[in-house]
Amino acid sequence: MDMVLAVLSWSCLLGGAIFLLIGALGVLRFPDFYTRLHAVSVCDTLGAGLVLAGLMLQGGFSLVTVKLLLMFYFMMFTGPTAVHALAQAAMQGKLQAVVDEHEPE
Amino acid sequence: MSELLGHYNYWIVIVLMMTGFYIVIARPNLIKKVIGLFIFQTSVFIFFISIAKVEGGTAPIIEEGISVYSNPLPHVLILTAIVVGLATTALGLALVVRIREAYGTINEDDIHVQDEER
Amino acid sequence: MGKLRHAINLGLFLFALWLLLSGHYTPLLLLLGTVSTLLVVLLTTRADLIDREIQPVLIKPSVLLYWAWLGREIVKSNIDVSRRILNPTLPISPTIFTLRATQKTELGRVTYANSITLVPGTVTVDVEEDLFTVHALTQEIAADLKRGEMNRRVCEVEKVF
Amino acid sequence: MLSTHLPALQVVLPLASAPVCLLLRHPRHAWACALTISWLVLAIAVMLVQQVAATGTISYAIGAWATPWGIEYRIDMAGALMILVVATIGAVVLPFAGRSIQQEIRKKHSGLFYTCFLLCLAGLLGIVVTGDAFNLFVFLEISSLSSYVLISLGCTRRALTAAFQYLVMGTIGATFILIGVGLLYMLTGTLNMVDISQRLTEVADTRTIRVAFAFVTVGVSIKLALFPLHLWLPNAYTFAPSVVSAFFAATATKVGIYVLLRLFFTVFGIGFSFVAMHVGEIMMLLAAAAMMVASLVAIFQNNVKRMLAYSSVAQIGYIILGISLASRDGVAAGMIHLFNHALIKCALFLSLGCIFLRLGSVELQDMRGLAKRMPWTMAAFVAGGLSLIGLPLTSGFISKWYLVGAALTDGYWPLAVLILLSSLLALIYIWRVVETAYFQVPGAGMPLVKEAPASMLIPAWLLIGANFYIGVDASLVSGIAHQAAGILIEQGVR
Amino acid sequence: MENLINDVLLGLLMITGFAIVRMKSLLGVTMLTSIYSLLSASLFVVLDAVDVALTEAAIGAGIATVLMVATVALTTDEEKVPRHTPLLPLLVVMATGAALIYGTLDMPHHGDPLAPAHRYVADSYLHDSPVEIGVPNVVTSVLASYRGYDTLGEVTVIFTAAAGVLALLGYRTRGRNIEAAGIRKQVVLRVIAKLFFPLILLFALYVQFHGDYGPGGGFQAGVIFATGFILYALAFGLGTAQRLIPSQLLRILAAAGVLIYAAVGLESMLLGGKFLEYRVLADDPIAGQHLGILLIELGVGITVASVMLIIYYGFVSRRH
Amino acid sequence: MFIAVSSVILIAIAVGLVRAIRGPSLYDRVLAANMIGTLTVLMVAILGFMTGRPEFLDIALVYVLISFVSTLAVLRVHNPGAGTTASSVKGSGEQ
Amino acid sequence: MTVLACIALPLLAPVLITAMRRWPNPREAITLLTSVGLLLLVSSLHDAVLHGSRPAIDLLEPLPGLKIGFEVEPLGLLFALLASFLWVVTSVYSIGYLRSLNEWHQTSFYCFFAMALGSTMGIAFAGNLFTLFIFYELLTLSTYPLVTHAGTAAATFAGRMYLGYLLGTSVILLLLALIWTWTLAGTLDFRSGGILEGIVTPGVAGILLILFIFGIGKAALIPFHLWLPAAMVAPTPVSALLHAVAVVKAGVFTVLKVAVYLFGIDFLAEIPATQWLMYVAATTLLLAALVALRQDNLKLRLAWSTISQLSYIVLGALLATPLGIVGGGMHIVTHAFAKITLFFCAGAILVATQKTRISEMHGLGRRMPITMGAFFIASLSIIGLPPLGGFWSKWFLALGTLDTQQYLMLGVLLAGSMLNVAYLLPIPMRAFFSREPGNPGDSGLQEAPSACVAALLVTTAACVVLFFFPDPVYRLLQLLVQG
Repeated sequence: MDMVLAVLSWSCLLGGAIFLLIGALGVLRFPDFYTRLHAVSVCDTLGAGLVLAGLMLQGGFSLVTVKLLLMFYFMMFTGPTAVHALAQAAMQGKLQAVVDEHEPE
Repeated sequence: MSELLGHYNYWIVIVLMMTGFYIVIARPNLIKKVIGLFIFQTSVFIFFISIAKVEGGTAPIIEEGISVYSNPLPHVLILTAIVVGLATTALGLALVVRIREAYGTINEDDIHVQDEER
Repeated sequence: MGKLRHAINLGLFLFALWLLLSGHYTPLLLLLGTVSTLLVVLLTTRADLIDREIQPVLIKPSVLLYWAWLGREIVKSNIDVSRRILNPTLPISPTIFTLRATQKTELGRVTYANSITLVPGTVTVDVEEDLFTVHALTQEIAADLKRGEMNRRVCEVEKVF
Repeated sequence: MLSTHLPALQVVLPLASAPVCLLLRHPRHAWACALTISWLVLAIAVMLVQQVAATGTISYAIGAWATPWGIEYRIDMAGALMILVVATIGAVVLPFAGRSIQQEIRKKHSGLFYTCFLLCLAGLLGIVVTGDAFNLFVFLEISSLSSYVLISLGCTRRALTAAFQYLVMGTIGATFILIGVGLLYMLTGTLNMVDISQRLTEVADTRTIRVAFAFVTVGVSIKLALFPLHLWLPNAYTFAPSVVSAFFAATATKVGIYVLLRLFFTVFGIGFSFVAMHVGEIMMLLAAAAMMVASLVAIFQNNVKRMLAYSSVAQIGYIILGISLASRDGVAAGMIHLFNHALIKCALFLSLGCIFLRLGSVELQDMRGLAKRMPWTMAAFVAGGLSLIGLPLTSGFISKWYLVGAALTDGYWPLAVLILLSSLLALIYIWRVVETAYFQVPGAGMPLVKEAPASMLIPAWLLIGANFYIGVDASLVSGIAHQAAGILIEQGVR
Repeated sequence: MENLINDVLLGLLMITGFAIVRMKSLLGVTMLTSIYSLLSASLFVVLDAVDVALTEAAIGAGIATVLMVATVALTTDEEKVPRHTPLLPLLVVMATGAALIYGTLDMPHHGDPLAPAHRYVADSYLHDSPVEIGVPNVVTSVLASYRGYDTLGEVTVIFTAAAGVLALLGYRTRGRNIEAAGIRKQVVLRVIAKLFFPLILLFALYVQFHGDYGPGGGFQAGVIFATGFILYALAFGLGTAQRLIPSQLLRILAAAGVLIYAAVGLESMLLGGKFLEYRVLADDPIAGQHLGILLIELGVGITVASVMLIIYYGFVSRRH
Repeated sequence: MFIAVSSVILIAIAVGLVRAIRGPSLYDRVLAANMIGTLTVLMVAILGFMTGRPEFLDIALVYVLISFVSTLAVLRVHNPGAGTTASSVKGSGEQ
Repeated sequence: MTVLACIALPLLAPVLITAMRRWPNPREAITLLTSVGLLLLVSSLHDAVLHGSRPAIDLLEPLPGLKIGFEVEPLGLLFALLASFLWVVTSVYSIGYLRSLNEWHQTSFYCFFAMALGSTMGIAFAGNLFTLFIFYELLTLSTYPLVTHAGTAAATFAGRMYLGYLLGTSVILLLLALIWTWTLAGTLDFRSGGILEGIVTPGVAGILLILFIFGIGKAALIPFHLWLPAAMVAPTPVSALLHAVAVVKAGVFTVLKVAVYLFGIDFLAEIPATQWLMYVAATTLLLAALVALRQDNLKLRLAWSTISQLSYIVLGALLATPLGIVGGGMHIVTHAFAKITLFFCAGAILVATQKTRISEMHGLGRRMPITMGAFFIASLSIIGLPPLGGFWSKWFLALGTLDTQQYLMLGVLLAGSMLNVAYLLPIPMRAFFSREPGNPGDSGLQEAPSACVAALLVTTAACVVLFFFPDPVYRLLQLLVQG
């Protein structure tokens, strides 16, 4: 059982880390600000979530897990709010978006 | 060689400090100066905290089963110093705001020019 | 009258949170916890923030259900976006469009807006009454969102608020 | 019972009353509060001096923690002299402030002014009495931050840039000190100055300690405006409110010098500072340069406040010169001049404050024929000026006497000549003012001004009186200074 | 292996530092500064300085960044190219750096447990603090008790800063809520703020009162507490926030914190101890220490929170 | 294992840093800073576990709150009261 | 107590004078009364001193061992007597002078004049070098307003020069020497036989001596002499009393005191630097006389003459022999009377005819016979011809040179006297024997106000009397050199 937990936790952590990295790469690679926001979302959601989940599995059932859960909860609220605020501010700051002209087929 | 291994850490911190110091003395922009001070001070804090580190130690919060702790004293000092740094930064920035209102610029050279004219 | 109940609810919730955070259950800290809770409730009241929306609703089953659904969506689109990040040959076609939200409460709308943002590939750029401006990474994702499933689910959840 | 707590009260009293001052809305009340406190502080200082004279060095463990673990307050004779200077100037300047501030600072800021003033006072006193290297840094920052605010309250916009300049340089200085303290701590493991000095003997011959010494010295030198690092001072003094200039000129840089003394003698010891690091030679060179260059620059200033500011830089050179001799006579001479110059400069700046009150300017050309209109003010200025030049029967003469004597005793006769030459330069710049005020006719458009109010004249004349008294009977000051120097040297020799 | 993280962080810091030197956009510089601060906070965690890390994050990445942005917003964003070549500064910096590096040569190695710094005073703090003070977090016990006087100084410093900002920028009260139009659009922000406001405050109080057991204490708590109100001001407008905590109240609170601290010191004096000797505050010395630390941390927290708000409001309300 | 995860996070931070330096707009930088904030939080949490003292999660929690509020504050302080012009921008965005 | 009174009286007189500033007559009466009172006070000390007593009083002690104290010794008494006597005369003279020229700021004139005299008394009675230095500086400061009295740009400039030279030399050189002596000897008291002998090597003593001699700028040795001609912008009574008597004599007086009481005559003779300084004095003597020859402005010529004459005294001191000292001391007195007479004459000419240039003084002897007669007599006294006082001082100086085999110096003395003849005698000659080219025949009497004339008659008489009765002066000086 412990073994399973350990494996699960490690794979969560590693997966989370990889998603974090992917998100970061997205932030680097995407062409404009608005598209980069999506990459950040990757970090904020799956990346962070998996890492925290992995840690929760490490911590077992204790106050530590509660704190991690609380952290997760916070992040799920703060992340999108921050991204939204950023997007809104950028829009109001007249930052032009690169938009694909074609209508979806 | 052992010297290098034992000290390169400090050297990097010194480079950091000097980066901040350079900004302070080389840049005529007042905000940049304040930021330079901030970087300078923060790097000094890192220096202190590096001093406090004990190999294999952990945070100085006493707990059963842990015997090696890092040095708490520099931490205390730096806590105080951070606050001092913030106070300095806040004051500096407030001054910058007022200077901008009074001179219309925050460039040291322009301010000198205006002062000379008077 | 409702306010008082909400305030008490908030207080209880906060005190529970304190206990979870603290981990030290000495009389002094419990006392301090009580005092802190009361202080925070007082301040929140003074700040005029006590209303329906503030009550802790996260633990109701329908909400949890929604979270689960959202989680799945998130994972899916995460993978999609990740592929597009890693593989430059996969095209992106950014688009901005407007969306009408049908939730009745502010909290509902915010839940919807944040859910949109939370799912990678879509970001709520602006909220004006019930009109959302959304930026999507690709046209497909945009089309997916426009189908309005999320809107519907949020409306469901909203009922418990 | 209370008497045992005097060292703590000395600092805590102004520190704790500063917040109270902030809450007092009416400028009058804030002033009264600050005034009362400053007089209490003076009373405590006098009692402390008596205690030190009677029982020798006082040590007060804050929180009752034994020395290297807790923070120690430590007052020896030199410290006692310093707190006396600071407290006296604070107590003398505040009555003056009442009227001067009313004119120079907006009403809603006067509460803040007194708050910052008390904070600055507390900071300066704290620097002097503390025996802990890091605590020194904290109080240095309290005093510096409040100084920045006080300077920025000056009535022209240049006060802002002056304050900013000071802030930047002051912070660099403080950070240097912090680095130095860190290095010291690293090799000694303690922050108590006496303890450091004891533990330093084993590690003194390391590059780290040398660098620590250099950094602390440079940092403090910025604070005390030692010659090439003085650039902040002229602007700060020129554009600060009159009271602030007077207070700073008499205390802030002096406390910096005191810290330097502590470092050289108490912490590092003469053997390290002067023999191994040759700080004596370097300081001597800089001091000599300060005396000459700053005095020369002062001659060409048309703003009298600025002139006095440069003069301060020069006078700091004198004091440092005395210290750099590292002999009992030299250090004593430096300390005597420190004390005397505090009185003189404060008096001079106060009389300028009177002039500014009436004239709204301290430009030389606006002061033509002023002696007729403001005879008492100008007389105070002349008296102070003569003292600055170092004419006999003034305190300036006494300090010059000791300085030259010390320089000659140690065989540095060119220094003696330089000291005298520099006082000749002082003669020139002071005389420019005297000539303008006494021997020139006021221009056509000059306002008909009245003599300054008594509340401002009395403080200035009190200082002038003290100055003349010392000129006539310097035995007290010189006695204290020699005793203090003796202790310092003894500590330093080890 | 911690060393690896340490080194990488240092490298990142260096990159950030150089970027700050080179960058012309002041807002960009500000953001980089925030990142710098965040990175150094992480470094502090790696180096076991958790209290410091908490503070640095709250200060550097938090309030300081906001102040810098506010200043840029009030002034200008672009940095002019310096007129003269920075040869002399470069020289000074090189000399200073060289001196420091020279100084490190005789320093004990990084992390050397036998370094004198760890063997003397610090060692006895670690040994004696649980017995003498009974607080697990040695940083707190040193900060609040052994070197409690420094902390009084620290509170005073921050109080001075508040006085300075008040003097320089003043504190303009918003009569009408002129940002109302802008606020109405911030639905998301408003709702989230409503949810988070009590949480942040509670968390701040948690940090305040658990400084004995973990990282935290009055200072960090004060900053977090202020953060709650800043969030409130962001979401509901400055005017609303100012009505919630009027300026006079802030002044009183800022002063009160310092006074509480000083009063604890004076009280211990009156009870026959030295200044700030907490053990005389209660019959049991340990209980006295606890009480003293609790009270002074409270004072610190109150002052810091109100000062942060004074400073923040001072900067933000400067806009006409 | 922790070390691997934290290394990856460090790399991610480095990548974010590049974006922060490159800009080009303020918003990109804030975005990068925000992301680095998130990454730092996670790293601190992991470090807590790594050193065997997971109670340091408090720090991570504080980071979350602080970086959230400071991001918002930076945006709001930079252009306060903006929003009156939003509709026109939106129009241009929709074409 | 008398000593204190001597110093305090003139220093306090300004208070009364200022109080009376609205009423000229009482104001000047106070001046006169003060001066007479002072003379009486000083005279009262004479007998005691002559009988070997040394009334002394210590006032203050600013530093341990460093006192402000007074002691009456023969040379000081002589100087004090001289100054206080001449003050009475000058007071009378200045009343006439100022009133007839209708000068401005007369009150402050009298005030500062009295203060200057007070300082002179302080110098005369100083019990140690420190006290002397204080009053020396005080004298400079109190005479500064008198120099700049005219208020013109030229006066301001002259004032700067005055202050610069006098304070400059005293602060840099004299004070340095003072402090050095203090650090070496631990005292600055004037003691017979000196305080430096046996403490310092002749080499160091030489440096000290150089510092002292040049530091005493009031002695107007080249190159620190230019202040004296510059100071001639002052009103004539100021030039007369202060710049011919009080100030410059204070300088040479100090030189004598230093020579006698700090170095001691014997020790002085051992110092090699003495010889060199003697050459400087000799050079000054001759050069100043040559310059005086070329001056057309009467007051300026007299000023240069003063510079030259002061060097006689310095020379006398540097001869380091009792005869030289006596000669120098005598010359202080005789030159004072003669030179003040000359200045009085110059002032009288100005008051009566508005003339300041020698080239305008053709035939003046007919219009102002008394004045020009007095001028003639005083000139002879300065040259050193019997039967005038000036003879004695030159006589003793010459003896001094012979005593020390300084034959070169003897030559210098004689050459100096020749030059005196050359620059002084042509003036009365021209006044009596040549006619004004443009205005022949106008020979109506046109003397200055009687106060002026009376004053100059008194001093002229004194020149003569001194020849026949040099004894009082001589006896005091004898006391000095015998210790």
